[in-house]
Amino acid sequence: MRCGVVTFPGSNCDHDVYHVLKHVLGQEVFFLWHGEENLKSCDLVVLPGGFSYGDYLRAGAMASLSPIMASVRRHADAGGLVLGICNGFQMLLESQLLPGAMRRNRTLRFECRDLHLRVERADLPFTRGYEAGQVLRMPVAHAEGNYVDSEANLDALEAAGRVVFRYSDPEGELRDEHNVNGSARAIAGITNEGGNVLGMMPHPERCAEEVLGNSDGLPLFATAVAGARAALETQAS
Amino acid sequence: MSKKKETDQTIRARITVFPRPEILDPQGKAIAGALERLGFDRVSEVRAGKSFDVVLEGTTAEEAEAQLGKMAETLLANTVVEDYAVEILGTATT
Amino acid sequence: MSKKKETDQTIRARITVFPRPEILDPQGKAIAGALERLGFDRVSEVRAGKSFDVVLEGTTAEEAEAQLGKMAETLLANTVVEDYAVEILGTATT
Amino acid sequence: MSGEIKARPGEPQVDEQLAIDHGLTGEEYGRLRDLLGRDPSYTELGITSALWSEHCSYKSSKVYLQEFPTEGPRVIHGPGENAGVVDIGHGWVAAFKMESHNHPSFIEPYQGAATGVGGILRDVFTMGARPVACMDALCFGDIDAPRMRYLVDGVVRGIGDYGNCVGIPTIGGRTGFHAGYNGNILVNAFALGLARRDRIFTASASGVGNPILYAGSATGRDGIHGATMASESFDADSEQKRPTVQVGDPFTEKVLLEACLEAMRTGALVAIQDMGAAGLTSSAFEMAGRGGTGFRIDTDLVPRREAGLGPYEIMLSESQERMLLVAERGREENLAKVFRRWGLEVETIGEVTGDGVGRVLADGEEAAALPIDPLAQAGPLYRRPVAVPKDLEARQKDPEVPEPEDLSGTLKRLLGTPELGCKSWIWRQYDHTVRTNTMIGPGGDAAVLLLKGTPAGLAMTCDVNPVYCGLDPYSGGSQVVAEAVRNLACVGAEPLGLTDCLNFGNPENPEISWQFRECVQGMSAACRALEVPVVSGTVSLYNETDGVSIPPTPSVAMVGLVPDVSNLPESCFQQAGDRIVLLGEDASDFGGSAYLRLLYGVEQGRPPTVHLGTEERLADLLRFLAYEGLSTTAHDLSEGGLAIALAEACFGRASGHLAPVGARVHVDLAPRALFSETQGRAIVAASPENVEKVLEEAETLGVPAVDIGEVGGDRLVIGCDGGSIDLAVEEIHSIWSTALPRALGM
Ligand SMILES: Nc1ncnc2c1ncn2[C@@H]1O[C@H](COP(=O)(O)OP(=O)(O)O)[C@@H](O)[C@H]1O
Ligand SMILES: [Mg+2]
Repeated sequence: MRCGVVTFPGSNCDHDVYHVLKHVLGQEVFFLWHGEENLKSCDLVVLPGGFSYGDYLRAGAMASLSPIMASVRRHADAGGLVLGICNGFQMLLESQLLPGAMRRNRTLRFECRDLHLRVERADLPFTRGYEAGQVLRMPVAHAEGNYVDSEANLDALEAAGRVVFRYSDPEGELRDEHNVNGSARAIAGITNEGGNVLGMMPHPERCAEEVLGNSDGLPLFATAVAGARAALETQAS
Repeated sequence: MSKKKETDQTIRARITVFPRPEILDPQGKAIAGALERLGFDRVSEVRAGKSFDVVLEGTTAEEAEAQLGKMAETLLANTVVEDYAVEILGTATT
Repeated sequence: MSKKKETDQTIRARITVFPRPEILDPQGKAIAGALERLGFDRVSEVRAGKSFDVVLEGTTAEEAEAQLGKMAETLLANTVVEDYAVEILGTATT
Repeated sequence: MSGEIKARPGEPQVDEQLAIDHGLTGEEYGRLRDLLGRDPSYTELGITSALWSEHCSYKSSKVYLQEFPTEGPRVIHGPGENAGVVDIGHGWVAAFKMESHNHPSFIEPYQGAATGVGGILRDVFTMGARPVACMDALCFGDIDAPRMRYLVDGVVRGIGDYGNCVGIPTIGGRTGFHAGYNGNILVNAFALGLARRDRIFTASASGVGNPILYAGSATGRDGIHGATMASESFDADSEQKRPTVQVGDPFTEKVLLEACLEAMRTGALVAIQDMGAAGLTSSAFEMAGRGGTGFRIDTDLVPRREAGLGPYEIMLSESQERMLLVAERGREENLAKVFRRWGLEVETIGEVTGDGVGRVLADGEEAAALPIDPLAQAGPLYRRPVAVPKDLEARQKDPEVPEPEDLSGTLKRLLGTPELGCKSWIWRQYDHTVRTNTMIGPGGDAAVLLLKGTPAGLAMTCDVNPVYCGLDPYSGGSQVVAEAVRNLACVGAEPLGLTDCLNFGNPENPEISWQFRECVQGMSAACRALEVPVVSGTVSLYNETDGVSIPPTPSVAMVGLVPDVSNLPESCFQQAGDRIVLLGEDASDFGGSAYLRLLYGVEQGRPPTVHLGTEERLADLLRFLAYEGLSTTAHDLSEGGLAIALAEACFGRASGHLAPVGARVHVDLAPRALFSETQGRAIVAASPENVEKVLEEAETLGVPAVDIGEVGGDRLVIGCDGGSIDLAVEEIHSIWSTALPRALGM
């Protein structure tokens, strides 16, 4: 199926995602250019990690105003799959495709390490390959992953079951010291009402090959690919 | 777009952006702690924000105010968690 | 150190920190570019700085000014590349 | 060549005094005048002082650097290009180099370190190689010295923020603390890039009439005279002399990197070089020098950040993120398009000429006209007087080596020092997993990058022991090369080449020149014996504050090839039940040891002798065990000796998923010998089935080997003659992993 990876000035995980989709999963993958509106009729659009425009203002802020984001929004509204990883998640927040915002990590430092994630929703196009409550190990690498929103909005988010991943200990318990960046309610990833837009800080593309010692991230892409095909078929019929 | 001059005024303005009071401010908290450790024992709170000094050319104070507000709304502030204020620092006619 | 109250005044102040004029300001440069792309065609320059709102308690405006200057020198500003300004926003007696 | 050049309004009178203020000697100024047959212009003086500075001309070090072996079957470009290039097989080459940014980092640690990373990345992608890895060698003073915590924090943030933003993983490095750096820290940055063998670019300006393009950030006053400054000592008024601090713009670097690599694919690019030290001056003169051509550059066409910059400032500015390109005549637009698409400024500022003269124009008039090759030829070259340090004999006297009263306590104290503690506080601030090639990140003996699409991997390590080098620069120089080879061998890597950054004090002091000569000779001997060519490097002299020089610090970054990554040994124990084998024999070496320095404050004696034959046999064995998949763990013995190595091996892998595990061993050694630093040793672990084979192989290769115990449990137990260590792994692991942040108070 057709997958698109958007390259913004300063994206630096675009090639990593491309590699997983193309060489590990054998999909048709295209790079999409921030300055154009053309999604090359991709079924899955990935906003990759990196430092778009250096993240010189707020992470993802300038990129969220790129021409391509209008198309991404239309794609999302039409039920198309959108995956925002790290900087891509920050863009989804800045463009308000997802609620809330990111502040600097409570350590006020860039944090690059493996963290554990508890899967809260295993029924989404991106997470069907996991079990609810399953614990994954995934690398994080960011300085602004401290998710915030008003208590009311957070409650609404929880009530709607839109929290997809939480930072946990290896057993799946929510313990503060495992919530390195200090995210509200240990939130590591959330989705939209439709469940077709996923934003997450950890990097599934960095743990999608056994040769790197960890493939916990692979099912996410594998099912997204399958899911997108399904969506495509329902649209066709 | 071209810089067609309507007026010959140059306007200097400052946009200040702060996290909303109800939003936690890890940076401000850390700074308050550091100041306390340095012996600044009168400090009871610190909030960390951003300032942007903007120079506009060929415009009027009124037009500028409007423009600066839009800049803050669309780019400089994330109104989900931040408040902003616009202040004209000076007007010069060249 | 303990917060022994000398006065019952609460002072709100703002410390603003900007890169020195001759120092490259990549942030300001990037923001100016973004504003231009958004059609704000009157913008000729942007400098990006930081603001810190500090609340001091049990002190006087004079003492506060001095303290705030020290805070900027020792922690909030990197005087090798940045200038700072201190401004008292308000004084309240509780 | 043109005659007298008119002085421009406002320019100072050019005379010998002004030349001396520029860091030239009176004699050097005389050479320049003889060469030109006239007085130089202000701009010419500025340019020449930069080109003839120690930093650009290597005038004090060249005579010794010639001793390095620089050739090898895999070497494609040795020293002289922007980075060394070696063939790594499968149609790929690796380009790598290390650079120093010591002085700027001491003045402004964040920007100094950040721009150091930026510079080394440009050196690599200038060659057409996409950077895929960084390392950093850092030498700080006593943590309690003035400004030191601030310097550590700033340097680490600077390196992290820059490399992270550009998206290059920082997968290794080396960090030391020593009072000798209190007034002059060292920041050495390494970068490695990959390119297809047939896609390497060099920086030789050819083709008379070809246009010269300028791409990247606009020029400001940043770092004017950085090169001359890097060639002077620090003193009270360097603060005053300080040029505008260079500020790094990693975002611009990232788009510049992408634009340059894309531009190279257009086929319209003839040559390209970044504007590093001495900015436009060195890039223009070096490119024309290599091409045997000349150039004409009109400074009025150079993009500027501020008004009032004359040709002098424009030629000497060290503003960052700028590249100089030579395009194929008529095709410059193809190149310009690429840079504009990436949102970068690009201008044609001149052209390649055939007269061998570097001409700089301003306001339509010549501001400089210097004969490029003759100027390089006339450049000074010194064989500085050398002298054995007066206090050397005293410092080399055999030290008292007390037996530890409390063995377990001794190990705990050592593990709790910032010197021997875990460095994860640093490398967790560096993105070391981006680009998804990192098989072994920071924390082991050598980092390993997967070469996607091949079975092979690239290993790299960063080493230096300034204490050894201070006590005996020759054997210290050999030791650093030997340790790097050992670190590579632990992961089964064959060395491909090394790059170095030779950080020393003031070469005009004969004792420093002696250190330099000895160090280089020791390194060369080891490089020859262990067959490691030196493919690039930097010399940083005048690392001196108020007359006090730093310890001799020849930082080395070595790169090796792992033919097959399918069974990489780890530097930590993996499998309970594995047998632990000690390779090599102790000779009770305590000269310059961590044991004496960190516990007793004694820095005395002869550092461990390096037996190159022993090192070679050990490396061969370690590689063989790795290839054959016989060893699950391989970790060499370095600072702190056997006890520290065993403890480290119990701590799992912080940058991965391997959990801590205990071990129980016994050695027939005196208690203090657990901390001896005899070289040529390592520990390996192997499954019970394989341990016999391991011992046999060691026997055949002539490496002493003893089965000293087994992996397992949750305690580290080390028995020796007349004492034992018995500690909970959890306890010492937490002491070790919190040592650095605790010392920093962070
Ligand atoms: N400044 C740094 N940046 C990145 N990694 C570092 C740094 N300092 C130390 N490390 C890592 O910490 C580990 C221990 O360093 P070191 O004790 O020098 O290893 P060795 O003794 O094997 O040379 C190594 O894996 C090294 O890469
Ligand atoms: Mg080692």
